[in-house]
Amino acid sequence: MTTRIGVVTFPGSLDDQDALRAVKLAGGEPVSLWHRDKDLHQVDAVVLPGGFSYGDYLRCGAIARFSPVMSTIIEQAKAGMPVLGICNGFQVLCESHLLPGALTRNDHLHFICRDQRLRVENNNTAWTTDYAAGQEITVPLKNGEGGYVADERTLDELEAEGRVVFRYLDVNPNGSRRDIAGITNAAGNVVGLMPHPEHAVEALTGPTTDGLGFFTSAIKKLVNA
Amino acid sequence: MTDDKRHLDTTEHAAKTPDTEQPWSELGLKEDEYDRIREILGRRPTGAELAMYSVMWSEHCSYKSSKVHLKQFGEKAPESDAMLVGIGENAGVVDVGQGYAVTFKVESHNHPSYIEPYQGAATGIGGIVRDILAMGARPVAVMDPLRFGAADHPDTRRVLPGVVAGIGGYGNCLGLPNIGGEVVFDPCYQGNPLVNALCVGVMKHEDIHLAKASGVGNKVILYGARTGGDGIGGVSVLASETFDAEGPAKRPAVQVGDPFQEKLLIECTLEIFREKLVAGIQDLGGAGLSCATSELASAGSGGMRVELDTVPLRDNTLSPEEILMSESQERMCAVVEPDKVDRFLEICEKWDVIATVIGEVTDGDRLEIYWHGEQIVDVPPRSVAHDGPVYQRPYARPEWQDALQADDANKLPRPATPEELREQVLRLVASPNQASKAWITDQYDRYVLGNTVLAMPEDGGVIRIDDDTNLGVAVATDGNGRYAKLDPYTGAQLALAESYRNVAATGAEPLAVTDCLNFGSPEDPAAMWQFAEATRGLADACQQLGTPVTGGNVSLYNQTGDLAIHPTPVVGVLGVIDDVTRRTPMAFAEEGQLLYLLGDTREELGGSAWSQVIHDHLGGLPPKVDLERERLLAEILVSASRDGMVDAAHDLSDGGLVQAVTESCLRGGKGARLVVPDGIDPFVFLFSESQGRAVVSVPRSEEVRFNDMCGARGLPATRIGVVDGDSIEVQGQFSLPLAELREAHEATLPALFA
Amino acid sequence: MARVVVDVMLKPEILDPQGQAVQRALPRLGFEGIADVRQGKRFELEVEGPVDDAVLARVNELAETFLANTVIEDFTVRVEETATA
Amino acid sequence: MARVVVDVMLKPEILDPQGQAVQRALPRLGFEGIADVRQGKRFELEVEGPVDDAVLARVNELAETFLANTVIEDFTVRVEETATA
Ligand SMILES: Nc1ncnc2c1ncn2[C@@H]1O[C@H](COP(=O)(O)OP(=O)(O)O)[C@@H](O)[C@H]1O
Ligand SMILES: [Mg+2]
Repeated sequence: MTTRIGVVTFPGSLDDQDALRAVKLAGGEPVSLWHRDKDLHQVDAVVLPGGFSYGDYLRCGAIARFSPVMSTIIEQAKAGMPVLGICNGFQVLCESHLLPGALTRNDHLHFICRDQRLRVENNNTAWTTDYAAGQEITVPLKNGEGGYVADERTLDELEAEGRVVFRYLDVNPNGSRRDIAGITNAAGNVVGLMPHPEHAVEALTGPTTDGLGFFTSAIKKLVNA
Repeated sequence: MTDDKRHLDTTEHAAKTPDTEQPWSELGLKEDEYDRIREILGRRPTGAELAMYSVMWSEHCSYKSSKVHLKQFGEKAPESDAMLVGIGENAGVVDVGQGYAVTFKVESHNHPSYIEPYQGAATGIGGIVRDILAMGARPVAVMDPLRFGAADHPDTRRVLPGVVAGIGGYGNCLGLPNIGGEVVFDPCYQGNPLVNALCVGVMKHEDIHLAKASGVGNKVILYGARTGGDGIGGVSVLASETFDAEGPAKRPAVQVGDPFQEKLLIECTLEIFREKLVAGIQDLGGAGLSCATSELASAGSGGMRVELDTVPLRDNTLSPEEILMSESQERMCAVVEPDKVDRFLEICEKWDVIATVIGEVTDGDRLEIYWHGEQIVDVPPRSVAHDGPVYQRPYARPEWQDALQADDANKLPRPATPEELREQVLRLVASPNQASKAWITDQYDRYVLGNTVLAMPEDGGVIRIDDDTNLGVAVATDGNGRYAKLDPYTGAQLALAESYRNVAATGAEPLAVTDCLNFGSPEDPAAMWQFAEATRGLADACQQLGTPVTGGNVSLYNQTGDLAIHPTPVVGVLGVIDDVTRRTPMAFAEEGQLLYLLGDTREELGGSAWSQVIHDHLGGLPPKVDLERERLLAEILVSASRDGMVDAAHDLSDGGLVQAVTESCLRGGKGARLVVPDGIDPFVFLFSESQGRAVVSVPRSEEVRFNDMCGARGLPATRIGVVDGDSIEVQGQFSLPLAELREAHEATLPALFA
Repeated sequence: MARVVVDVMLKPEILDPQGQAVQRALPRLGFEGIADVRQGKRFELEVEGPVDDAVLARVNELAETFLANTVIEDFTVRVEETATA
Repeated sequence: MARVVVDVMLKPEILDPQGQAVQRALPRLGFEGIADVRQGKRFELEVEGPVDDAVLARVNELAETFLANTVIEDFTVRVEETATA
C-alpha cells in the first residue's frame, strides 16, 4: 500500500507542483487537495506548500487559514496526522495556531533566495526520522517574511522540549530568533519550516538532494504505523 | 441618468455637430492624424472614438516611426522550420520538438519605471506574462534586462532598489523563476532607466491560440480585475513623450499591479485552454479595452458589438472614454462560442476571477460600442488597430560619429608593470558593471516550478520542459549600448552574437530571436539613424545566423531634453537542448582540468569595459563581428556538450578573458594558472573584447578528442592554463587570491544599495 | 456610511525592521530629534448603516481574529471623525 | 516626548489589492455590511521635545518626500492625543 500524501493548493500557492513531485520521487502517492474542499480524500499526511496564498495580503497565511480545507486539516492535525508546512505553509500553521509564534518581515527588508545550510536538531518528528540528529543539510530558502518570532517564554519552552527542529547555519537569512528555521508541535506530527526541502530533491534542479528525507521520513513512518 | 445622456457624445450627436472643438492635440494626435480620422469616419469622431484612435495611434501602440524599419525582420527572415507563429501576434511561437512549442518575448516598461520604480517594473512583468499567456502557453520563466544611471548617483538609489523589488515582488508572487537578465550602469540612462522584461512560455502545438474574433454570435468575455482609473492615457502620455524639465509636472496616474490576481488569471486561463473553450483571446495591456477590442475585431472575420456599461468597474464615476483607455492590469478578453460560455464562467468562478460577457461578434465589419443603449463608437476596427499612420522619419548619421570613432581606445595608456596590470584587474572586476549582481538576483526566486537547470549568473537560463524526456530550452538576453553608440549597425549584431553565444555556451542550439529596441526620440534624425542602422544590422545578422526574429518591442523617446540614451538594442535568443542533463555550466570546479580559449584574440578595446573603468572613455570602433565564426563556435560548444568533452564553458564578452575566468573560478571555488600564449601581449590577452570567443574547461581524458574536433572544424583552440589552487595566477605577471577577487567582485553592489 | 479605522502595530517587544529602517534613514535626510519610529498598518472599513456598539464589538472581533495577529500585534478600533485629506 | 502619527493611504483612484483581499475574505468569516476596505500604513514617530508648528512642518516634509510616495499615496500628519493600547 502506498502512502498518500496530500498537497493543498490555495489561490496563490506556487510550490504545490514541486511538493507533489517530491512526494512522487520519494515513493509516495501525491494527491492534490483544493482549498475549497473540506474532504482530505483519505490522505495519510498533508503538505502545505510554499507560495503567496491570497497574495500574502494582510499577513502571510492569514487568509488561507480560514479556508474550508484548513478546518479539516486543523482537526486532523490535532488528532495526530502528519502535517508539513513549508514557507507559506509554515506561516499558515502559525496563523492557525497549530504552531506557536509568527513569521515577520525579514530584518533586512528584502526577499531573499539562497542555498541555505541547516542543522537538523530533532530527528524524531514525523518528517525528520530519515536524518541523523545534528545532520547538516543544504536546501533552498526563499522568502520575504521569514523572521521567526515568539515571546521569550515560548522560545525557552521550544528549546527545552526539543521542538526547534531546524536551525540556520552560517547566515541567519531573515533575523529569526535564535536562528530558528523550523519547529514542531509537542506531538511531533506538525512541522513547519521556512526553507524549501521540495526544491532539493533532484541533483539537476536543486543545490542538493538533501530535501528528499522529509518525504521519505513521512512515508516510512506511515508505512510502519 | 438624463443628465448623463445629455452629455453623452454619441455617434449620432457627432454627425450632427461637425464643428465641435476636440482636444486631439492634448491627446497627442497631430493635425493630419485628426483629419485622417475624420476622413475614415466621414464625420468627426465621438469622444470615445477620439480616445481610442489617440491611444492606438500613439508611437507605443502603432509603431508609426519604426514600422518601415521593422519590416526587414520579415523580409530578411531566414528560412526556419521552427517558426510556428511569427511577428504580428502577441508573441512568436517556435517549435522545439516532441510536440512542444515555446513562445517568448521581451518588452519595455521604461518610462513608468522611472516615475514609480516599484509599480512600473512590477507591471512590466505582469504585462509580458499576459502576452505569453494569451498565446496559449504556460509561462515558465522570466528575465529582466535592466539599465540604470551611474551606480553612485543618488537617483539610482531610488530607482534601482524599487525596480528590483518590483520585478521580484511581482515575479516571485506569480511563481515564475527568474533565470537571468542584465544590469548595466551608465550615466546616459540617468533620466531614462531601461526596464525590459522577457517571459518564456511552453505549450503543445495544438494549444496555440491567436488574438482574433471570429464566428458571428460568439461572445466577448472580459475577465480578471475590475476596471479602474489606472494609467488613463498612460500609453500615449508615458510612452510617447519625452520628459521635459520645462513642461508642466505631469504626474500621470500609474498602474498598480496585483500579482495575486494575475496568478489566478494564469491558472484560470490555462484551465480554460485545457477545456478548449476559447476561439480567440487577447490580453489587456497598453491601451486597455481600446486595444483588445479593436485588435480582436480587426484580426477576425466579422465585426464586434460591445456594451461598455457592462464592464465591471472599481470606480463608478469613470466615463466611457476613460473605461476604454484604462490600463487597469490583470485583465484578459476572450471570444467564446455561446454554448461554451457557461463553462467558461464556471471556471472563472472556481478561481475567484470576475468574468462578464461584454459583447459579441457580429456579421458586420464595424466595431460598435454602446453605452446605456446608445452608440458611442462605430469604426472600422482595422483603421484603429492595424492601419494607423506610418512615418518615414528623416534620419542622418550624426556629425559627431566620425570624431567618436576616431578617438581610438587602442591608443589609451596601458598598464606598464605587472603590478599595474594586477591592480587594473581588481578594479575591473569590482566596477559596478562587472561586479557580481547577486545582491539583485538573490531577490528573485529561481527555484519555483522545480525545472530550473541553470539560472543567473550562468551564461543563459536553462529550463526543463519535460520531466520524462528532459527536453529543455535556454534563453539569454544581451545588449551593449556602448558598442551600439560607436556603431549602431555593428552594435546590434554584437548584441545578437553575444546572446547567441551565451545560449550555445549552455549546450543549447540557438533557434530564434526576440528583441527590444530602446532608442531616443524618432523626431531626432540622429537617434532615428541609430534606430535604422541597428534594425538593419540585426535583420542582416539574423538572416546570416539563421535565427528569425519572432517578435519584440520598440521603445522610443528614451531621452531627457536633447540627451538621448545610448542606442540600446536588447536581443534575446532562445535555444533548444534535447537533454538538459548535458547542460554545460560555467563553473571551473575540477582541479587539473585544462583551460582552452576558443577563437581569436585581437587588439580590440573600443567600447570595452577596460576603457570605461580605467579611463572613463568611450571611443573608437567596437570589436569586429564575424557571424560565421560565431556559428562555428556555437556548433563546437553544442557538440562538446553532446559528447561530454567539456565540463564548463563561459563565453567571453565585456571585460574580456580575465573577467570570464574570474567569474568561472569564483563560481566553482577553484583557482586557475594561466599562461599567456606566445605572440600576444598580456594586457591584450586579459582585457581585449574580441568576439567569437569562449573559455572551456576540458577533462584531461578528453583533451585529444576535443583538440581534434576543433582542428578538424577549423576553430582556433589555445591551451591557456589549468584549473588549480586558490588564486588566479598569470604566469610571469601576477597572482590574485580568490578571496581577494571575491571580495572585490561581490562587495560593490551591497556597498552601493544595501 | 461611516468609517471605522483599525490601527495595527507590532507589540513593543517585537522587532520592527521597517520602522528601524525609516529611523536609520532619517539623519541622512537631515531629520534629527526623532527618538523612535514604528511602522504599522491602518485599515479603513466603510461600514453600511450606523456604527453602534454592536457594530463596534463585531469590528473588534474582526480585528482580534483576523486583521491583527495578536501573537505579535496590538490593535485599536475607532470611528473616524474627520475625513482624510 | 510626543508622538506624531503619519497615516499613509493609497490615493482613492489607485488599486488597493491588499484592501480588496481583506474585503473579499470578510463574508467567508461571517462579516457582512462592510462596503469597502482600504489598507494603508501608519507611522508612529516619537519626537524629542515639544511638537510645535516647525516640527510639524518638518514631519510633513518627511512624509511628503520619504514616508509616502505621493505619486500613488496620500498622507495625513497629526499629533496623537491618546496613547495606543
Ligand atoms: N523590435 C521588434 N522586433 C520584432 N517584432 C516587433 C518588434 N517590435 C514589435 N514587434 C512586433 O509587433 C507586434 C506588436 O507589438 P506590441 O504592440 O508590443 O504587441 P502587444 O500588443 O502584444 O503588446 C508584436 O507582434 C511584436 O512582436
Ligand atoms: Mg499583447
